[in-house]
Amino acid sequence: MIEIISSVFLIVGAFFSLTGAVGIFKFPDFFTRVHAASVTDSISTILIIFGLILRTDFDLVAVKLLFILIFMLLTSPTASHALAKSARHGGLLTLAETRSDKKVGDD
Amino acid sequence: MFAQHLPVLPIILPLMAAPLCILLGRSHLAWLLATLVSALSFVISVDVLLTTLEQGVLSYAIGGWQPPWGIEIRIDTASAMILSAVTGISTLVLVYAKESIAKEVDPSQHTLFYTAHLLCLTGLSGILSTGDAFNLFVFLEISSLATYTLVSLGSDKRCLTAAFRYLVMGTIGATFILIGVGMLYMKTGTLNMIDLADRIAEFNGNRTLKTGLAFILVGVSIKLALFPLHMWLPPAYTHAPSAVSAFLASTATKVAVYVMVRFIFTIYGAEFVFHTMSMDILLLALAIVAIFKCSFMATVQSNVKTVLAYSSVAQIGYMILGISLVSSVGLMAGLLHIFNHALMKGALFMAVGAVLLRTGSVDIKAFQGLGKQMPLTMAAFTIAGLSIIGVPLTAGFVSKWYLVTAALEQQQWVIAMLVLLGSLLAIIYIGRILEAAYFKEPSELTAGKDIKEAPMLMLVPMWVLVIANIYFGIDTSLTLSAADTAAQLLTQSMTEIEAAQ
Amino acid sequence: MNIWSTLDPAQLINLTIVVPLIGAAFIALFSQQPNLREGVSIITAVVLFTLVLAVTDNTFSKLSMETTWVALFPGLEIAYSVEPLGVLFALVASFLWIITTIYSIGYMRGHNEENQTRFFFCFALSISTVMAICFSANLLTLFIFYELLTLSTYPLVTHAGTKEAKHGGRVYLGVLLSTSIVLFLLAILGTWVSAGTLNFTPGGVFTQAHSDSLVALLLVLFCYGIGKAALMPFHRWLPAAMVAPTPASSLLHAVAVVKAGVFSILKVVIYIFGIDNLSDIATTDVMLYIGTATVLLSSCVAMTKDSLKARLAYSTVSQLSYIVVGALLASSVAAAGASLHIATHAVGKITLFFCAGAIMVAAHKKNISEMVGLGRKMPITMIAFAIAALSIIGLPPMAGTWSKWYLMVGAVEADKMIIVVVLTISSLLNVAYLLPIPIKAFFNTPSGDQPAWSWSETKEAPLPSLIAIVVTTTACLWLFFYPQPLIDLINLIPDVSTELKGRP
Amino acid sequence: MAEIIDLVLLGMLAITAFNIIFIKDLFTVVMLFGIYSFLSALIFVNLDAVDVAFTEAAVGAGISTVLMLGTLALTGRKEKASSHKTILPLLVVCVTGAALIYGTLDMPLFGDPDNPAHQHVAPRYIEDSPQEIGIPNMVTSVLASYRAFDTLGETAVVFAAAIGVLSLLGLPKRDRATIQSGLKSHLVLRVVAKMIIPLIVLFALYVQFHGDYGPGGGFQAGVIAAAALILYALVFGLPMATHVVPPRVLKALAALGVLIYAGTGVVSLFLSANFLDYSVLAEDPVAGQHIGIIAIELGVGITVFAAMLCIFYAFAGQTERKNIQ
Amino acid sequence: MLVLSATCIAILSVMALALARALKADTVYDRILGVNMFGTKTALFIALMGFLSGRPDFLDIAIVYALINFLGMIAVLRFFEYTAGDENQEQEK
Amino acid sequence: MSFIVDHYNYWIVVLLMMMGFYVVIAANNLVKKIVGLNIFQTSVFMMYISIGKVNGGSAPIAAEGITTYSNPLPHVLILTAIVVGVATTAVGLALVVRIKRAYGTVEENEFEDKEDLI
Amino acid sequence: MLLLAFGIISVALVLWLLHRMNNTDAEIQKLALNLSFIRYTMWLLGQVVLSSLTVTRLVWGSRKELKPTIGKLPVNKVPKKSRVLYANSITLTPGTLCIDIDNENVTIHALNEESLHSLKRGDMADKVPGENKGVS
Repeated sequence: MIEIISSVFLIVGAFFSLTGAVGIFKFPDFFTRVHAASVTDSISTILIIFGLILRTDFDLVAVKLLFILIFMLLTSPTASHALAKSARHGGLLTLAETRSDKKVGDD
Repeated sequence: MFAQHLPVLPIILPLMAAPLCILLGRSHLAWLLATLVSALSFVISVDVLLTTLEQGVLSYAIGGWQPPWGIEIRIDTASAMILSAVTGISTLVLVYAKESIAKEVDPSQHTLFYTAHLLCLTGLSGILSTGDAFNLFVFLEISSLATYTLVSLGSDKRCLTAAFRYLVMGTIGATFILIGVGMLYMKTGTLNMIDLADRIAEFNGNRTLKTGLAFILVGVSIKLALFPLHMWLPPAYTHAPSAVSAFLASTATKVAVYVMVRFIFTIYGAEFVFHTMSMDILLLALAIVAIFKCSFMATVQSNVKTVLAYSSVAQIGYMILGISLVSSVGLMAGLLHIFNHALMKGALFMAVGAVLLRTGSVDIKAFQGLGKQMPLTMAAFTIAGLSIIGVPLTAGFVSKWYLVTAALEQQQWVIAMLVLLGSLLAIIYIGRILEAAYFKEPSELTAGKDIKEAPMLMLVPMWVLVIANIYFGIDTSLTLSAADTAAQLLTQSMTEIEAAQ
Repeated sequence: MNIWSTLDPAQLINLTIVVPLIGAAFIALFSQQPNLREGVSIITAVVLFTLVLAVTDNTFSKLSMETTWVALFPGLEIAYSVEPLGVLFALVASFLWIITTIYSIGYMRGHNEENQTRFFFCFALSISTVMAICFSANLLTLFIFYELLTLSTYPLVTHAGTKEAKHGGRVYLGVLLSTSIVLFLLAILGTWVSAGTLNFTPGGVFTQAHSDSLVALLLVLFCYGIGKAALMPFHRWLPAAMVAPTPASSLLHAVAVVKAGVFSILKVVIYIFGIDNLSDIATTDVMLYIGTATVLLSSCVAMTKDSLKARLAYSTVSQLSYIVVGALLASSVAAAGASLHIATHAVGKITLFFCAGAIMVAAHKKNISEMVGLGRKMPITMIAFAIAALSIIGLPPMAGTWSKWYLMVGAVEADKMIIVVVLTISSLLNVAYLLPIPIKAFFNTPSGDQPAWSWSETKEAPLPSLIAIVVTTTACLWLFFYPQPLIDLINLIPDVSTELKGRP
Repeated sequence: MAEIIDLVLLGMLAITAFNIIFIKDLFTVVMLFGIYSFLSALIFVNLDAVDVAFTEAAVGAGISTVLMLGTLALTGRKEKASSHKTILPLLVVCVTGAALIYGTLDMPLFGDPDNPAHQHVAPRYIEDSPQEIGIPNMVTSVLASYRAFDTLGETAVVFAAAIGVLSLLGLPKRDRATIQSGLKSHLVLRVVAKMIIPLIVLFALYVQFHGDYGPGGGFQAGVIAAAALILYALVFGLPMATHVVPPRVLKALAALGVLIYAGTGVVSLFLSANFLDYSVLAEDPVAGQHIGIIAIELGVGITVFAAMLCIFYAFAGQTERKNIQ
Repeated sequence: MLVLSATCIAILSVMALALARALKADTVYDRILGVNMFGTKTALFIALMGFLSGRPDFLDIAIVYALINFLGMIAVLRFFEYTAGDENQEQEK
Repeated sequence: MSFIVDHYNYWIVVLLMMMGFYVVIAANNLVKKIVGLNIFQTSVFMMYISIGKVNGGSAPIAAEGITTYSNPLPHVLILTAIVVGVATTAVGLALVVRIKRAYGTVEENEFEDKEDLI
Repeated sequence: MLLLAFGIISVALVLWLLHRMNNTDAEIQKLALNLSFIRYTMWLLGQVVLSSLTVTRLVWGSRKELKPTIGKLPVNKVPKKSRVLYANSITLTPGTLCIDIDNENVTIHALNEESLHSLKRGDMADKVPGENKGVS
């Protein structure tokens, strides 16, 4: 039973992961790609790690997996954010801006 | 109490002294410690040399693990002989360095200089003592890293590019050696040299082992600056601080030659290298070209340190020539030349360093008229120079004598003649400098300057080497018996094969 | 005449080598007091000569004298042992050193040379090495001191310090060092490797077991390796070394350097190859003809030279080849002639050089064409010149007669008529290039286009020089009438004899 | 499965390396190098070399990349196009490669248990070391006991590198945050970094003390701890970092670590055993081995931590200086 | 086991895609994005491989991967803070 | 066929090594040289680790239920070699920084030109 | 026993190091691990799932739905100490990404305008835990 749940977690996680990878190719500009990468990163990590935890005997290995999960959940969005911020500061424009040459929604 | 531990001490003493130097902080304390430790290592290695002459090979199992499982320290006469030379030169160079680097190196880096020097010494002693092929690589890298540091301490900015080139070439060389050792391990499952030798014998003609040998030889050739892989050496020795040049020129490349000897004679066996692979012809050709090309290069340089650096490459050619003659006498001549060349190049670079200290230049023009202004330094230079040429009654003559004898024993008249012709080129490049020193008036570089004799701390080590040059040129019993024993030991397998045929 | 008889004979050898060294040390010490310095020089020279006389005495009484300094390699030492040929050379060298020293004092002072201390110092050093060469017991010792001789005379050659002198010095050093290192040392090593010994052994060290081609090769190597013998084409150093001050040239040409060269060849031929074996060696004839060619060619070159010293230099090249030819004729008589020629040529040539130097000092003339009429102002010098020239040519009653005679006899004995012819032609050439000089000096008057020179300023050379010239000239005559002691000495050399052997 | 993974990873490595040759933007080159290190570490894991993978990931992808980026910040990120020399290097490479391929022809089969390498020395390590040394991680046993001399040399190499970099670049002075630097505008980053740095240090210590039982040991622990402080320095600025761990202390620590290691060996000398023979450190030889290994791993850890951080400080000090100017 | 293998392959292909992105990117930031994604996926992959080979106690390596990946990202950002100034200066010149 | 399967690992590793080696000797930029050096060395490490692999083996950490372990010796060697590699890289990069400061460039041909002028 | 000792030493070391760091940069962050935090985490997890679904739809769907926008939100309502959490949460929620954060505003990038508007309604700000809500 647990095995099945775990398998589902893993497969769904892998699917999200793939989605993210396709996303970074398919999306039109950098900022949208960040969306694709960061969001799927989080969800696939959560799913896969949980899937793996279910396969352990809930011992030290599980603790380590949890540690990895927390670590990645902390760092991954932070990195994405920092990257986006850097890109913004570095003068990279969003698709919207390049398309219409005016800022949208700056109220 | 430590009697049975003596073989390991020349490695761990400098190794422990190096961090202590950093902890001491003060540069003159570091100097004192380094010199004392180096001198102690020297005494120990001479003792070890005498022991090996009496008892044969010394083996010491590190960590109490018997080889091939553990790492073995294995000192035979060849290692002990070169080890004595290295530690001895190191001691003298350290004594010399105090005054020398005071001018050439920034004061804040003096402690680091002594630390790096000790690390370099550790590496060299380790290479010479170890009986494990991979351990040899580790110590090679310790000494190399320390060497890059030492070279980069020079006062001219060109020392940086020289050190960088040295680093790149040295690392390629080390990696090649690593590849070769990997192939050896792959086929034999062991890293201990003696064990390797036993097991390689089964595989005569194996392609993996052949490739391994090729890579090891190329790697070592880079480290020992065999023509045409020598391009890193002249700039490195030219722009390094004089004390460093003196130390490296007389020890580092020689230790690499030792590594080559070790791999050829101990591990692979002369039969494999020279018979199956015919390496002797290649080495011979390269050695001859090295002697001529680099001696010639030495004659056209204006920077005296570059002259000596090219001369070093040429002299390495003589050593390789001795090895490639595939005979006990040839090997003995090569080993002898390693030892003797250390004495002469050390003295020459020290003299040049003294000139740099007093005149601020090492251009040949700076040497003009120095015969009168710095008589002792130039006298030392002269005698050491004569030794390089191979004038009788100096150490250089002894090794050349045996080299030519070895060539003639193999009926190689042409080679014998070429060796002697090479000495002529040495006469030219040393002669140019002597002529400037004794028969020319001071040039605009030094004219009007009040040039004093070099300070005592520099003169004493310089003259110790000069006297050693003369001593070992006249009383050859110690060096000859050591080199002979060493060569006999190394070529044992070869003679056995010959006897069997 | 042996004032050293209380001394252990073996110690004599050490003394002959060390005494000049001690002298050199004192010369260096007294560099500020010229009189003391030169006094030391003369005293040393005299002491040395007495020592060599003592050695000669012992040689005649067949006392063996040997000493070993150090063992360089197993079975190979720096060692000395006295044999007659070496004694002959030592006698000539030490005797002429006294004369040269006296002459130098006059010359150097008269010429106001600089660095006189260095000059006398190197002079003493080179004599020391010559002594070591004379008494060396093996090829290694010979080689070492051969090289030291080159090095210690180098400062003498470049004494003037001019660009020309440096160039000359470079050629001198270059030729001598390169031949000796590349060829001589190779030959020595070849001998060592094949024969297993380098000791001078009567009858030679090679046996039938040694391959002929090897021995033949070694002979060539020796002949050319001993560059001081100035065999063509390695003779270039000799004219180049003419830039040296005249006393140095005389030392180089008459006493030390060139004689060391031919002496070495003789010694190698006699004690390494063995005169009797010589004819079996394939290359002997080749070298012989190269020697004869050198004799002729250099005589021809000498004729074209206007500079007196250059002419003398080529004359030396030619005369040296006499000795080489004598050595290679494989005849005991020719070898004796060659040995004797060392002595006779030495006194003759040194006289010529002394005269040349005297002319330099007194009249400041270098070229022969300028010497017209000089004989009237410097009669003693020019008479001495004429006598010495006759000796070189080999006309009685001069010393040179005997050595040429034996050479000719030797050539006949060896059945080499062509050599006899060549020697005769060469003597004629000698006449052609030497005799015109005194003739011009005495009998010609300056022609119109010669720049007039004020004769009133020219007088005879300084007294010490004059004494030296007179002594050597006397020696030229003396050796014609009393050559017996030397001939006795030569007859002591193994395989060498002035008596004709019966044809085998 | 393992073979497939191996092949895919090798393929990716080849692609990465191939691109590195041609890309002129050095920044990209360095990032690709990071990827290369990651990939090779994956291969190491796949080939059962977990300790090696651990180290390669931490060192190759971590420290090396950071240092390279630091250098690029000072030297500029564009490689200039140059026309010179491509034929000769290509020739050399082809010859070398051909030689290697020639060598592979007689090589033992990949992964075959009957290979000589697995038959001679290694069996003893695998079969006896758990009893002889008393710890399950054979790599640690071999590294710290059988071949402890190699590891001593390795420590010396790290120390030598620190000495080299210090002599070339010098250490920054310890000053109390006079200049604001670091990623100060990245508020999020600062907070997150603050949260995870203690975790990393804790992890490093775990690796240090758990090295006998699992992958890891002094070296990896040292690198990870250094990485924690490097992270701190990157986010909060070098002055802050030097305040937390002063450079002079680091220099002394680097020296101290080497001394601890070699000192352990000397202690066994005094207990009349061979150099680095730990059996005499306790009554029971196995316990002695364990004590010895802990001691030397500590030495390695300290030296590596201090040396790596020292090296980073030296580079960062240079970039800071450039920024001030 | 099959699921694990499948997941492994999926993650592997994600890594390949990320690598492709890093190699072929419009802007530097895209490149970094690819590298970052590659790093996180590698960490996951290691965790999976541990389970696949039946020795899950090698998760430490995955932790190191995650850590080093983050460190690398920060270093890259820091690098941009420095070089941004440089490029502006160059443009001014 | 089996020959290829048994050696492919080594061959690709050789290919990688040579790519790294090419970068070292052909690159003009010093930083790139160092990168190349690292790639070269890392590939050599892979060769070593390949030697140590035993089919069906497991990581050499003793655990219950596992009988075959891969060879730990190459792992130990390579641990050391990696450290050596990073040490060299650090010193090399430090040299690059200094060269940049002294010459203003890190392109080999450019500072060679400048050296000629000195 | 030994391991335990090492564990204690480790923890002590880390605490000491942390102490040093805190002394120097004085940016003390305290997050209470209380009920609201857990509740928040659960909510966030839900958001993450939602957001990934959004992205997945966009990835596999047509590109026409993609209308990226950028905008600013005032943050003075959110306590200073929770802003980081706030920013990270924005990133994790569907279709939005926090690009920049300063004293007054967060800059937000959204995949479509709808997401941005839902953020502007401000329910996120209420959910972020922290003391003294509304006080800047």
